[in-house]
Amino acid sequence: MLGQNIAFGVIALIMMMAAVQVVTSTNVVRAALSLVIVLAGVAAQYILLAAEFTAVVQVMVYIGAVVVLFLFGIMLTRARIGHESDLDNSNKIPAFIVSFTLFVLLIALLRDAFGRQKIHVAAPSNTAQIGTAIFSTYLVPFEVASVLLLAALVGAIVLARRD
Amino acid sequence: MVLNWFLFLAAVLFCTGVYGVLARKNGVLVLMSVELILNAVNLNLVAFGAFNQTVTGQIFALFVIAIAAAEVGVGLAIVLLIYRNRQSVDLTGIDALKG
Amino acid sequence: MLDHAWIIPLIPVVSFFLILFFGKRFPSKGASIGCVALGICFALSLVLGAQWIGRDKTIEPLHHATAQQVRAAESGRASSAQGGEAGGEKVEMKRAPVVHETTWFQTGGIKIKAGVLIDGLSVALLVVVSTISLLVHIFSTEYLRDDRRKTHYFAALSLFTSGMFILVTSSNTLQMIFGWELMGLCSFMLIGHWWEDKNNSNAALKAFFTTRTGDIGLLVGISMLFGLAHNTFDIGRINSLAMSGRLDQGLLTVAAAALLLAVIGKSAQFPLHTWLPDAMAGPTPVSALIHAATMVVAGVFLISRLYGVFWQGFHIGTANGFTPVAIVGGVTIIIAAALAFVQSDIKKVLAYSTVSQLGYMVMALGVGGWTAAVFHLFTHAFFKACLFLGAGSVAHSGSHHSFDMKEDMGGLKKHMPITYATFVIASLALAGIIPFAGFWSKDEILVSAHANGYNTFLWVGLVGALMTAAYMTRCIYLTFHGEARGAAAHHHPHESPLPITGPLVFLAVLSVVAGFVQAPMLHIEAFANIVEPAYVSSVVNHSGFNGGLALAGLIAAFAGIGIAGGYYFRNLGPRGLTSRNGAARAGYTFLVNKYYLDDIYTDGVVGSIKGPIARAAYWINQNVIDGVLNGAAALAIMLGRFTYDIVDQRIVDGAVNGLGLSAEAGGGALRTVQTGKVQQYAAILFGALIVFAVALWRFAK
Amino acid sequence: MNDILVHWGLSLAIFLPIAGAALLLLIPKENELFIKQVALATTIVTAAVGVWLLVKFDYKHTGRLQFPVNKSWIEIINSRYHIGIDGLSLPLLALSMFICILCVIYSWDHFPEPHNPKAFLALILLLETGMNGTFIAQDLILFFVFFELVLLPMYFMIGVWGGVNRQYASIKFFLFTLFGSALMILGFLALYFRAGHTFDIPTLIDNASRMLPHNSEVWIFAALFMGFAIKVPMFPFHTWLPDAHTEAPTVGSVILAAILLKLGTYGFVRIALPILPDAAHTWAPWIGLLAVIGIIYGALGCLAQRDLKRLIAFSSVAHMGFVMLGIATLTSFGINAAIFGMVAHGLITGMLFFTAGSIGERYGTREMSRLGGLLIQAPKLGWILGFCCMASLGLPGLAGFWGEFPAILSAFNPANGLSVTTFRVYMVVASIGTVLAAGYLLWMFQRVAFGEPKEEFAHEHIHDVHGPEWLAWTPMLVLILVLGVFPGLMFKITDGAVSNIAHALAVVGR
Amino acid sequence: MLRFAAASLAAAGSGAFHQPVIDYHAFAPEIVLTGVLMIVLVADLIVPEDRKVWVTNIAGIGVLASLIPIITLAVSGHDRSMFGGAYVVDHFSLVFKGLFIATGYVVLLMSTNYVADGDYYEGEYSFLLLASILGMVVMASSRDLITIFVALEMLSLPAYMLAGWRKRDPKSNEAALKYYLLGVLSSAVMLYGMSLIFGTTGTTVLADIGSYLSQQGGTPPLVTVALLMIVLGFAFKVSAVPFHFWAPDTYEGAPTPVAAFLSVASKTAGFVALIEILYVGFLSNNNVWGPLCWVLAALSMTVGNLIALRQTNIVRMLAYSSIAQAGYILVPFAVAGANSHALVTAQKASALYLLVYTAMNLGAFAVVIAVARKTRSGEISSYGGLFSYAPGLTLLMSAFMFSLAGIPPLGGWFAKLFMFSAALDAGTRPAIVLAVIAGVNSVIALFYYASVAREMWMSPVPDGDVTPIRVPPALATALGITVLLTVAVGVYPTLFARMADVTVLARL
Repeated sequence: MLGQNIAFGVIALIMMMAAVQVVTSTNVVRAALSLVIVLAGVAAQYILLAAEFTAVVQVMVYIGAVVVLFLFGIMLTRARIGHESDLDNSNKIPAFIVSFTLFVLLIALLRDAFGRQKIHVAAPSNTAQIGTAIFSTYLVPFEVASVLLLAALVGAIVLARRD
Repeated sequence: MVLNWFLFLAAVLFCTGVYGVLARKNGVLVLMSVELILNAVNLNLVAFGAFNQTVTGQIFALFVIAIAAAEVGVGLAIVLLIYRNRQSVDLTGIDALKG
Repeated sequence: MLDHAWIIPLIPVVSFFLILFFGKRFPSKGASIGCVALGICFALSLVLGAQWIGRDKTIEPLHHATAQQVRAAESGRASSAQGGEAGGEKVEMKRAPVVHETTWFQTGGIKIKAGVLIDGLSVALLVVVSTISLLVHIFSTEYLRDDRRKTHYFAALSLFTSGMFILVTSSNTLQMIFGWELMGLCSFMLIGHWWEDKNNSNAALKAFFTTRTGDIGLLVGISMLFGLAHNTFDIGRINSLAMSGRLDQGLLTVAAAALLLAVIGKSAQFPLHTWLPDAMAGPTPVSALIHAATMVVAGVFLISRLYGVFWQGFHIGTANGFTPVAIVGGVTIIIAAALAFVQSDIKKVLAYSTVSQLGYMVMALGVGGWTAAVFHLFTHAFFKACLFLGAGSVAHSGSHHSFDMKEDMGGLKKHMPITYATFVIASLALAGIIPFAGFWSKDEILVSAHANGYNTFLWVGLVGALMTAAYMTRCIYLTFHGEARGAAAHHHPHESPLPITGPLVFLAVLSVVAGFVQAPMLHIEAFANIVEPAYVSSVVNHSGFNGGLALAGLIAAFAGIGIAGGYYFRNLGPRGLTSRNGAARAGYTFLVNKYYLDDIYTDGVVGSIKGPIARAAYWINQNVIDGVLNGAAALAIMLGRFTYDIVDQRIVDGAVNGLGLSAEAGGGALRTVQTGKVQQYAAILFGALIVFAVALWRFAK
Repeated sequence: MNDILVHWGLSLAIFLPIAGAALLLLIPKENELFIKQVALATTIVTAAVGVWLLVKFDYKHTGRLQFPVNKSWIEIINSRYHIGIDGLSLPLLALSMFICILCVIYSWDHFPEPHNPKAFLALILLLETGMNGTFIAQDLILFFVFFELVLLPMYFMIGVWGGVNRQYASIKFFLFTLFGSALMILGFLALYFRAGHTFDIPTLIDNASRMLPHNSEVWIFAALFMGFAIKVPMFPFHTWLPDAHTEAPTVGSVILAAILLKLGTYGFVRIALPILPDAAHTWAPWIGLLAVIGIIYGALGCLAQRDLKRLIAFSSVAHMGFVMLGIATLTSFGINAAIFGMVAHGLITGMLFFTAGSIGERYGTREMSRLGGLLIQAPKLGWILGFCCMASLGLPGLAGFWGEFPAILSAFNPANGLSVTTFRVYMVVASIGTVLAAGYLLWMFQRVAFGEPKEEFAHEHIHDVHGPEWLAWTPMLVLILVLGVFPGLMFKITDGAVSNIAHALAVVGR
Repeated sequence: MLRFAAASLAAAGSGAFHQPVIDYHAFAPEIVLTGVLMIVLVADLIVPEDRKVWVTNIAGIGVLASLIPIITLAVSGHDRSMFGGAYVVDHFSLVFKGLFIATGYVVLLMSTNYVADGDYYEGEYSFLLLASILGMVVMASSRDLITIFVALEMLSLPAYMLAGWRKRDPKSNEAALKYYLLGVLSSAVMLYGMSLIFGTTGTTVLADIGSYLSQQGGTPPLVTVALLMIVLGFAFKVSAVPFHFWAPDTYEGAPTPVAAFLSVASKTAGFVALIEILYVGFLSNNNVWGPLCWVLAALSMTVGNLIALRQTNIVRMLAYSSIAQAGYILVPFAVAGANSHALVTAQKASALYLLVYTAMNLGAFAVVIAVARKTRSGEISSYGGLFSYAPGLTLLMSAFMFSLAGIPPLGGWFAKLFMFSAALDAGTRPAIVLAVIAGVNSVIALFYYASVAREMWMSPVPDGDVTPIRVPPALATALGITVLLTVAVGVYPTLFARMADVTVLARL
């Protein structure tokens, strides 16, 4: 248990630093790479929570696809790879106030609600359960999600293509 | 493990994402911040799933992951569209519609 | 005829419509229709009168006695002796009034009736009105022969007459309002007959508006009586209830006061009298009609008709020398008479004279002299009509349509002998010289005042008589004597034709004989006998002849003539009055011989009346009282403008528009939040989330 | 045939005009004469139905609903197509049908700019549907629908065919009335939920006062009051009226004055008083107060006017004050007077607007300072104006008197439970109002009709009353006179129905 | 009847995979719609460039075809609950599915010429529109947080893209960006809220959430905020103040038919989700969402109307109007908690308002499209004198405007009446205050609705060009349908009232 706790602490620390880097970095690419770290950290946390399948999907979809998309986006919009001073707008202070207040609020709520309740991680390998549930109980959202992806595909192409 | 550790971590990610969305002016960076928020949600879901001893949390997270990918795709398409017409992805300059 | 009296008011109504719709097709432009209609009315009225006189006397004037008993019983001081006394008195039987009613309409479960009430009062008035109206009609055929709106004129004249007929025959107060207002309308139309001139239309407006102001009282008073008398308009019931003393005394007094206001307006009593002289703007026959028989006497009629209300409301029977009604009448007598001195317009002299005479009637009613008042109304109608028609005759044939005695008349005596003679007779009647009609009625008033303990008003009456005689003398002098001036000198004055002189003569005769129907001196009390209704007889007492008072009245009249005659005599030098006018000289000599009045006295009294006092009164009249009226009108308009411009447009409407504007401004302010910057929107989104979260969190706790 | 009419006569009265309007829309614009003929025919046929109803009406039982139809309409809220007439609605229904014919006739030759008879007549017909329906409806929702239905056509009539400030006036009219009806519908709904889940007026009259606590009644009454008072309009909600009247085309003014204003007072009598008698007693002194303020205020407003039509418009405020005073007394006498006052005001002020419209059209101005000598240039028109002025100032013998005097009369003895002193003060104030009425009307008449024509118009030929005008006006003039002399004609019809209301009110008063 | 989801999942997990029994009849509308979707996509590839209208026509016919199973389902009558209560086909869902499909059809009609004339991608347009409608149709049956989330994204994502469909117009880009970004954010917030709810209750099925929370009694702060976050997600969708900022900008920038679609279908879908979530899942937490909806309703009505007063662009004005209308629709939510009776009335009122609102608002947009074909302008002033050269359109527009304003006898009045009736049925003080606010607001609203009418009827033609407007048949059909419904409902409200009657979800 202790190992898990230490692992959580270390990963969480890295994730937080990386996350801050994502939103403050003056370099677009560095921000994207920091995002990769956060996403990977999330995947690691999934493993800690015995959700390996989700962790794998996280790595494949996010790091494998989404971040690549971002990098493409960065290139296509010709952002300078190097230092860029004006990535932030003039709302930094209000933005900080809002997000910090939100943070305080959430922490207070969560403390109030869950206190020090523990997670008892069940035996790993519930992938079969997930598969069964998706194809029975969550059949409809699954099918719909497939159409959604198709629609997003078609639409994104139409929008993004040059005519 | 204490549930709230995960939840607090998620809250940090969430609020960082919110800050990013509000404070960044590059469209792509804003989208990245959105991803932070969505990952916070996912972390929440998986943690709660483990807490409640059910896979529903994971399933929910999987749907979110899938759809978030589609969303990002669409978002980037729109950002590209804007870039094409304006030669810039600076969101602060986009205020032709107002009032 | 007694049972079908409703025909009489109907005839002129029919005639009105006939003239209005078909009058233009007649060669006379409808005048003949009017004359015929009024002729019929006249005849029917006479028949009615005869039938009334022939009617059996069947009821006792016991109402009051009974009422007293009731009151006594109620107050716990029942006395059989008193009751016996009252019952034991030898009572003169009276004719029962003839009432025919039909349900007019029903509302709120209350049946409202319409009908005619024929009693001595209405018969007397019907006779007077139809007589005068007929004569005025005839007179008008000549006087307005070539008028461009002759048809309208005669139609209005008919309607006017019907209004008075309706008023005097009404069995209920509601119907009275009809007649009352109908006359108001017609007076408006007739006074403003020559409306091309703004002065005339102003006068018409003023007449209508002033009387209408009084009508506040009428509406309020009649409404109150309706309520007090348990939802009835019935005059008989109202009177008997009022007399019985079972009505709330306070409210009854208020109601009577309200009605008095109506009377003041309609009968041109002080201080609402100013419209009447202005009303001279109308054609002269109309003035005759208004002043003699209709319109202005309506107020007097109202009091006499609802005498129970006034009697009880103002405690006329028990007041100690003053009642509001009498005060109003008394003040009016003096004020108006003084004003008559300084007029140079002959019609205005007569107008003020009318006001003054109406004051007599009102005063008489106020002092408990019901019969005297009605009697004076009766006689006054004849001689005043005669005077007005005479003035009309003068203007028509003598002064080329001018009424200015000082500028356009004088010396007309020789040109217009008939007019002159009738005018003098009527003047003597007005002045109250025995045996002319005015003497008898004025004497009756003085007697009543004296007998009922209203001595102040006795003196008022006497002073009034003096002044009346004086201003009439002046009027006659200026009109018919002296040198011809202005139009009278340049326009070949001549005597008027028959349609004018005929009525004059007829009226002059009546001015002589009409007084004899009620001459206590000769033990004739026919008028009281015939006219006085039972409910009045029960409260009013007749004190018979009083030689002293009669003498005093005569002295006053002669004094007036003498002073005025002397004054004009003196101012006119050797060719003065005395050499031409026997009456004036006699009066003057009489005065001189009797009292050895010297120049100072003459100058002092007459001069002060004619001079400063009258002028001052006139100034006050024109500038203060009339000024108040005009000022009230101006004030109303100013108030209207203020209300409209400031209150309505700025405040009330402004508030509304302001709300609209502030809504738009609010919209404008809110718009500024919509900056178009997506990240600001997002910030607001999260900000709102936080605010709501905190609020709800606290709220949920 | 008879049976059909008994059942559907009233529905015909409502829907014939709208059918006619639909027909008009199908006729091509160019075919003007045909359009006018169809419109006239529609109003006449509708009025024929009305005449038939008048003939068949059982005058012995005027308090009872006659020709009732009660069909399902909106089940979900238990609102029904319940119509019927009694003595209360009959005169107003007849007036509405009657005025509509006259309006069509009057506009025959002079449609105001921008012409377009097709749309104009269609709007008149649409208005007629709304007005007839309002007087017939026995269900609150149905009533509300018709009550609101008149808004649109009138809005367009003022806005399209009106004067210079027409846009402002029309929107003001619309907004004001809508504000009132928004609150009114809230009141209706509150009645529905608090008093037995029904919108049926007769049922509510029977039940509502039993089921509602006093406090609720008072609030609901307040909501209804706003709706009706704005329509009446009572001071201080009147400011839309002068603008609307001044800017509206003649026919619009006539309909507005003659019928639309009556919807408000009718609402009071039909709905507010009998359903909420308790609250009516609480509110009556305030209504009375606003009424007498309106009387004086309207009169003062008139005195300040320079425009003929605006003056007449303000006089409406005063006259409706008398009507409301009659209603506020809560006595059968007063309410009867109020209904008479409504009809009388409809005829008289309608006529005044007609004449004012004709004068304005002939001279091209309604500015009183520029007018004058009408009696010389167009004597008939002038005398008609004079006649109407006289009627309007409440001259006995003409219809106006019976709206005013009985209202004053009834204020002396208001219903049990009302402050006698208060109402007696109102009585006196209202009487003063009659004098002011004489003042402004005669003053107006003097300036317009008396004197010599002003220089600018002295040499113009002013056409006297012409054919369509005679046709349109004669019936109204005759009615003004006939009703003035024989008020029983009206009182006979209304008395039965009113006594029902008064009875309901009296029960509370005790 | 509803089993506890976790238990069923545990059962499923223990054994081998059993193929679920699927009621194909119940899914028929979705299946048909999906089929049409595919056909359209394929047809777009086949049909030559100059015949692209055919694709739209196919889409239209297909949409109508999907109405058939809805009718058969409605006739068959009984409710069908599937997947442990996660997906339900009942009258509520059928009514709204029908509404969505009908809306889709009308929007397609409105788009036909707009898209063709504007030289935009036609096939893909229809495809995305249908995809969005599919999401809505699914939404109407969803009773599970996951399904609701997926349906929401299904209907939103295509809409984001459609908003930017006029690719070359920066305004359209901007519209899409704003809509997208705020949409994604609010759905993320909503997801966060959902995750908290899932964490607290351990389930995503609404019925189970409901029973769990009602057993708890009271609302813990976390649930309160989670609920707030979920409501926020949909408040954004229905453009309730203060989550409305996207709406005016997006409506103005987006292609007009898309704006119509957003203002009607997308909004309705948001409300449908709100009804499902609030009345099924969080009924016992009414003390939280009642006041929340009260504030949202009051704000939306007031702010929407006030800002609308100052608009000069017709679409923008309609956007603010739709914000205000959302406020009216929220009124029943705010007052539903007063008593069991009010609860029922409130649901009916919301449903009815949505039905009527759809018809009249679509109609208004259809007229805007028709007029813009000639004037090429969205300014309200360009409507000046419309009456003189396009009386028919003027009449229609007036009908829609006054219906939106709630003037009888047009449909809008009945919807408003019902909204008021919900408030008064509740009868509590806040409810009545809200009703009065709504009343005052409907007067303010009249001002700008009437000012459009005023422009059309009373103002002169701005450029003097009075050539009549030719309305293409598709658009005319759209106008016909909408005006017919608008008027018919006003005159005979029972027509829609019956439908609203059966949409009550919370059975007590």
